[in-house]
Amino acid sequence: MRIGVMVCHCGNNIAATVDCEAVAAAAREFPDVVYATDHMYACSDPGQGTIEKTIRELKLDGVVVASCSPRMHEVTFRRAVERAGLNRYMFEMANIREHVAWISLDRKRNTEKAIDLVRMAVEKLRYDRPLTAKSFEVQKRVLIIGAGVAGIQAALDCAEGGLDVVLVERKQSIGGVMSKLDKTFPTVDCSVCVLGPKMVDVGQHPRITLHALSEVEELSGYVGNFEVKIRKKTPFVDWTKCTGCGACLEKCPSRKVRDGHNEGICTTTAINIPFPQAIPKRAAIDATVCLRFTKGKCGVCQKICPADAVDYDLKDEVVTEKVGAVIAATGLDLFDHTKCGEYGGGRYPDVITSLQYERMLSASGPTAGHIKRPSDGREPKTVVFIACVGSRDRSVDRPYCSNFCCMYTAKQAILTRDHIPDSRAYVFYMDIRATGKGYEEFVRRAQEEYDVQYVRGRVAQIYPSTGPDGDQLVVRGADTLLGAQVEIKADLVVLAVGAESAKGAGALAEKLRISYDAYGFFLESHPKLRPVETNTVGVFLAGACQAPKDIPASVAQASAAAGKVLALLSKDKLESDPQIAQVQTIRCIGCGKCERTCPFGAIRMRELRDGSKRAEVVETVCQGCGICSVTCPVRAIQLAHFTDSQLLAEVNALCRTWDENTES
Amino acid sequence: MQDMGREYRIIGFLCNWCSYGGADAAGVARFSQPTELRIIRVPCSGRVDPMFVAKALLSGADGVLVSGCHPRDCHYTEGNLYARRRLELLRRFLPIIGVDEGRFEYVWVSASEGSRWRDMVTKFTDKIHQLGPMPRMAEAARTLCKLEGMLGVSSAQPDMWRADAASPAPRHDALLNMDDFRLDASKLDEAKEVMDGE
Amino acid sequence: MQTPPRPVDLADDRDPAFQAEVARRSGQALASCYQCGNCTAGCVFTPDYDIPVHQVMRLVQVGLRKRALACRAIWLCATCQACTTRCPNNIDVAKVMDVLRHMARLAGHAPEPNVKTFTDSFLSSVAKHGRVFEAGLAAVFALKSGKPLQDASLGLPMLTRGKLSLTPHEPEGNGKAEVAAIFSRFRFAGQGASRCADQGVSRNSHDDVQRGGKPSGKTEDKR
Amino acid sequence: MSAPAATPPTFAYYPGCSQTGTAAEYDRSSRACCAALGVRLVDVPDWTCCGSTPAHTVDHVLAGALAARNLLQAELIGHDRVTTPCPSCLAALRTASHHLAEPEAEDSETGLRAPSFRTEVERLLDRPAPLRADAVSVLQVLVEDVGVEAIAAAVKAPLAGLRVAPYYGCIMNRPPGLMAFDDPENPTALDRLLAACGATVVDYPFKTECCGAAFGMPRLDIMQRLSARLLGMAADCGADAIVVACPLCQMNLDLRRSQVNACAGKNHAMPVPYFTQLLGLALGLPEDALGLDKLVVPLAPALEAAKARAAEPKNANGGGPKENAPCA
Ligand SMILES: Cc1cc2nc3c(=O)[nH]c(=O)nc-3n(C[C@H](O)[C@H](O)[C@H](O)COP(=O)(O)OP(=O)(O)OC[C@H]3O[C@@H](n4cnc5c(N)ncnc54)[C@H](O)[C@@H]3O)c2cc1C
Ligand SMILES: Cc1cc2nc3c(=O)[nH]c(=O)nc-3n(C[C@H](O)[C@H](O)[C@H](O)COP(=O)(O)OP(=O)(O)OC[C@H]3O[C@@H](n4cnc5c(N)ncnc54)[C@H](O)[C@@H]3O)c2cc1C
Ligand code: SF4
Ligand code: SF4
Ligand code: SF4
Ligand code: SF4
Ligand code: SF4
Ligand code: SF4
Ligand code: SF4
Ligand code: SF4
Repeated sequence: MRIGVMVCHCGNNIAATVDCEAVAAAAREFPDVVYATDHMYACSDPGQGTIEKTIRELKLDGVVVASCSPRMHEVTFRRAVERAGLNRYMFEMANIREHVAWISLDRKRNTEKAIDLVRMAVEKLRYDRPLTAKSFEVQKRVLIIGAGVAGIQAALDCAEGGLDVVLVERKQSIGGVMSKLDKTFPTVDCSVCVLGPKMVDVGQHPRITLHALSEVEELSGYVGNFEVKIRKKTPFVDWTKCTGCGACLEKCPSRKVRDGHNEGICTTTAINIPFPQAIPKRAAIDATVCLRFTKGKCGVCQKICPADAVDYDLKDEVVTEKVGAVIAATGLDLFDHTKCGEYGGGRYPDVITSLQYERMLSASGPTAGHIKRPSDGREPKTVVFIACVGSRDRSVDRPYCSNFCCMYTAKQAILTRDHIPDSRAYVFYMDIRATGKGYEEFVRRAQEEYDVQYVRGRVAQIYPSTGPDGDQLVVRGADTLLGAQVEIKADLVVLAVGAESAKGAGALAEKLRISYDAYGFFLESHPKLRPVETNTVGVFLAGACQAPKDIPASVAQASAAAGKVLALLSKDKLESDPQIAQVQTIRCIGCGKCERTCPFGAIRMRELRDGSKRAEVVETVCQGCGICSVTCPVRAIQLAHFTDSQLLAEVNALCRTWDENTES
Repeated sequence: MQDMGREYRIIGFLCNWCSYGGADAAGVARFSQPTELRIIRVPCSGRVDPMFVAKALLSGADGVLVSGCHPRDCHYTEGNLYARRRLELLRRFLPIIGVDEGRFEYVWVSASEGSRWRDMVTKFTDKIHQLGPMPRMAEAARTLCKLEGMLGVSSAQPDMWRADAASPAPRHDALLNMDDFRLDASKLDEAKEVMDGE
Repeated sequence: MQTPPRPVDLADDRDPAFQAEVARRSGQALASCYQCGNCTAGCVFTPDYDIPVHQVMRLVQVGLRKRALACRAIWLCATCQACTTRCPNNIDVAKVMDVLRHMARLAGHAPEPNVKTFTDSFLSSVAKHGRVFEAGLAAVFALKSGKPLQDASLGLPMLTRGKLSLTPHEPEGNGKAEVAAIFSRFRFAGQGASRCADQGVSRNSHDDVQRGGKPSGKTEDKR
Repeated sequence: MSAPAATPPTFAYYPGCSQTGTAAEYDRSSRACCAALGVRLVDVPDWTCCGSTPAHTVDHVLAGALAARNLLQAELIGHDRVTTPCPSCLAALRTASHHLAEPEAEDSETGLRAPSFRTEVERLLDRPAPLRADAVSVLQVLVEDVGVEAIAAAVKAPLAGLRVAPYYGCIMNRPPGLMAFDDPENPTALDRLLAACGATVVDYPFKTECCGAAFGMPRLDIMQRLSARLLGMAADCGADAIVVACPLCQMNLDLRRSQVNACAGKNHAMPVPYFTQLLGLALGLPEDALGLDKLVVPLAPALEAAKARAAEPKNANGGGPKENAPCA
């Protein structure tokens, strides 16, 4: 075998703490290595060119590149190797950047370690063999989970691109947070005016199947051929009959139900259509508060419904759909401010959340766009906004910045001054994060044109004032620029509560087999280069489910994800990864252990003519985990590219040198 | 922090999806770490054969660390649970072949947990430093031969696919076949306890 | 002679060892303070401070030792724990204030002499009697602070309600001697001990205590 | 009436220095209430000063040793749980016990193991430091070990009509990591206990604001300013009395009332009883067991006014903290 080795400097990234020339020199001594060199940037054009040229000129059978993480550039180099006529699996990488150069400054030890890693890669490569991918049919349909603005945008883009879309939304209507907003920064245009038409498009698009009030129960399969089970929760109303006329809402006697769409600032009925622009505009009964379900009496809605749509016996339904790709767009939830005892912990009615304030500002909201104090309905003259509530706060385990609250606070302060011209608006902030296009200008307008008072400091405490203005709240904070403690008597306090991942995001991620961070936000495949992909091929991300983002960023990512899905499913067939399990039939004793162990059901038992059995791998189903290899008592099933021999070769490569070192 | 004297010989088997990414993240964040650990990338911690670990320890490694995805966060759904079951049994088995069980550790690190990886490596390396070098056992070579015989491969033997794999070498002596332990109900309960503990 | 005013030189005026020392003594991650001002906002003593708490934290971060140790604020902090309870970075701010006070003593600062006198009088009362002898403490403090009449009006109501005991309630057993021994070991501890810097404080601060605590028995009884 | 439990809850009792003098009534009423509610108190033998605030402002090891000696005294008579009425003693004892449990730390600079807090404390004590003993407040014992329901059941003379502002003081619940009792921002233990006694509890926003603590002597001006705020807020809330759980708060708000009033230019005449005194009254204990005569601002007028108010049919809602009602 003829092996070539290239050691990358990565500019100074590696070369600063690893002697790359020495590594290359050492590699020349390894068995089968006929050529070794170092290069400033292996992944650059000249770098790749050198690799290709060397393969051709020296007739190499395999190549090792010692550089960054294979998670970064493995694909790049495999392509280069392939261009030079080698099989792309005759290539190994040694990670001497992330795992060596960047974690220690000890040049001597780093160099030794790099040499070891290259030795391991060479030894493994000596057992590599060419692999070829098989191709398989794909489902030209996409599953989109969550129908906020991101899910809606992705659904429309995919549908326009010619894909069938299965859109799953757990609430009764699509729209997400954006459907609750009044105006949006930085343009201050009406949120529903922008979103509404898109929602209607979703409702009417022939390629989009909408499952509202539904959740994904199970996802199986693999890229190109997923199968998803969707639980459709029963609305106790036959949606094929309901016309959304609203007659039932008028008459329902259970009227004290917390209105989720209005963030609890008003009440609604047990049978309900969340808002006039809802899609689908259908009624649903909340059985936990409906008198018929809780007390066994009533039944008014059934009597009143002109379409005869109410059916108390309707049950949940589980439907199965086949799709080729998945986009997760489950968005965000908000920090629960009742955890903040210093801000009243929910005890003061006039301390509200930013989203409650949006509902109040909204002309279609419960106060018809009039700002009123929840305690007494009075119009507030002094409104205090507090930024970073439940964000950038380690004491509540929310160390991250929620990204858009600075901006919506500026927006809400402006709108406050618009709605009540003789009002005063104060914003307590730590830093203003206004990095989008036109954002900084927007915040400056709030300060300069709208005379919003920005106070740099956190608020330590809110308490009710007593005495003559006894119905106000005293906000006690700091103005760190003044170096002083400050107090303001406020009529209304609005908390810019931080963003959290959607409830149940972690559980969903587990179903989708994607990773999520400590806060439940889904993990992208690479933070810079693969921001919409996940590590599970065929599953993509859009919107605030990946990290808190505002509408423009959510929509951009949604369109990007749609583009990725369209590209993926534009082919009629996909190539499967050939790094899968293979059975060496002659060794197999037909015990069936691998079949029972494989988590994907990728192994079948095949009967031979003599009646004995042998295992067989279904290539398109096998995911390449290698669990079966370890299970097999005779090691008859091996994972290509990660065979026992290859992994042991790596172990041996290390142990042998150690032996030499200690014995010398 | 580091004993500047000798370098210890530590092997890490890391799952490609989680821990390998976590180790990358630790590098990207420039978290300084002990240098001894050499990482072998595997697709899933479920791919780690207890045999690899035993082999590494008997061939001169001072410690072996296996790191996979958090429970329920496995890229392959449940590979890490298989791994846990097998490796937990391996841990109990190690003293039988004369290896201090402290030389082997199994941990969870996700791709976003660079600092957790740093802590894990540092802690494990410290532990190995405390245990000192792996004693060279007279028995080791013999045990090793036996193990290799059972596996049907040895470092000297070429790839089983290419070689004359005509002679199936069933491992009658299933000393290391951890799955067979599952037949033993008492052990199974023990293993379950271990799993539920997390 | 006064040096002419000039900007803070962030390289030369900075004492990085100061931040490290405060961090070590307090066990707090001082670099994580992002100057939100929550501590200042919640501290009821802020109006009395010459430097608000968050700026004290900043002085430590920057390493401006003299300014941090010479300020009055660290003597006026009552350890009410409001700041510690609310710091979004989980910094035990009250402990940092405590540690700065220890270091200020060591450096010989006492910009609030009465506070120091009170503390010293209190501890010498404990050292002497095993428990605080309130009447004696009041008397000693009144004398040393130079405000002998400040609390004179409280004497009568206390006496009539039996709240003022003119003799110390000393522990019944060996306690008094043990406490005295704790104080004397505190004073002489340090030789060969490893936390030498702390021992330095200990020795010095104890000297303060001792100095404050040598009233004649007469003064103590006369109030 | 709560029948004494089979084995009555028993605690080592650490009175604290103030309770032998300026706060003698707190000591007396605490003992009386505990006895009445079946809590057995065994005095920590030969107890000495816990060090209080002055000790920790000088040195943490000194403070630790002074407190640890008392925990040790309790442990030596076989008690791990020490109870004390005074929050300042509580903080000192809990801090010591907390730090004594810490392992040796490594010095990040030198890499050497620094002696643990325990080692250093033991050097000052010249004895082994206590191993387990920890402290809880009498308030916590009454609310958690006896329980509010049991207290309510034992009440014989409800304080109907008495409007009280519960004032916890700054360190009864803070810092939460150390005190591990109740909510640090809006504690309710005292509220619940007083409601069980039949009093009307007002929503008092300054439950945990500092009163000026020990600054009465060295910086009278600061103490005056802060205590005046507390009195003013209680008056604005319509309280008849501020109920306290700390001898220092009581001294500032009651004994030093003339000084505070003089500074504020007010004439607040609101009594400031210890919660154990009110609890004792509700339990029907004799006044002299509670030391009511030791209060500078007398309690009787407030009690009388409350009685009159309770007699009016309208105001019979004697109980439970008010919810959500901004005080007016
Ligand atoms: C008070 C406030 C004001 C704001 N103002 C502005 C502004 O002015 N301008 C701006 O650009 N941005 C603003 N934002 C940010 C904006 O709301 C978000 O950027 C945007 O809503 C993110 O869209 P999304 O689709 O990713 O998530 P979401 O809007 O949260 O939508 C997610 C959807 O997924 C559904 N879902 C969740 N989990 C599941 C599941 N498991 N199964 C099925 N469905 C699920 C949810 O029900 C929801 O419908 C504001 C945010 C707040 C809180
Ligand atoms: C000092 C600095 C540090 C940074 N650090 C980071 C960092 O650490 N992390 C990070 O995420 N981002 C960082 N950035 C930002 C990052 O550089 C940009 O986000 C990124 O480069 C944008 O990529 P682009 O392709 O959009 O634009 P560019 O990189 O600007 O590429 C545009 C290309 O178009 C070519 N071009 C322009 N006009 C024409 C024309 N008329 N016809 C043909 N070609 C044309 C240009 O020559 C150029 O090659 C940093 C930026 C700066 C300035
Ligand atoms: S359920 Fe009936 S009454 Fe209600 S909205 Fe639908 S059609 Fe109208
Ligand atoms: S049956 Fe339920 S939903 Fe229908 S009207 Fe009655 S209470 Fe409302
Ligand atoms: S966006 Fe602004 S308000 Fe929101 S968390 Fe970040 S800094 Fe705080
Ligand atoms: S312009 Fe750059 S440096 Fe300034 S605030 Fe914006 S992102 Fe930060
Ligand atoms: S590698 Fe084996 S266990 Fe894993 S999916 Fe393929 S056949 Fe199944
Ligand atoms: S486990 Fe091995 S021997 Fe058994 S059926 Fe599978 S491949 Fe054959
Ligand atoms: S509260 Fe904490 S983070 Fe904020 S300024 Fe004070 S010490 Fe710094
Ligand atoms: S502990 Fe000191 S600094 Fe902190 S709030 Fe209380 S008095 Fe202020």
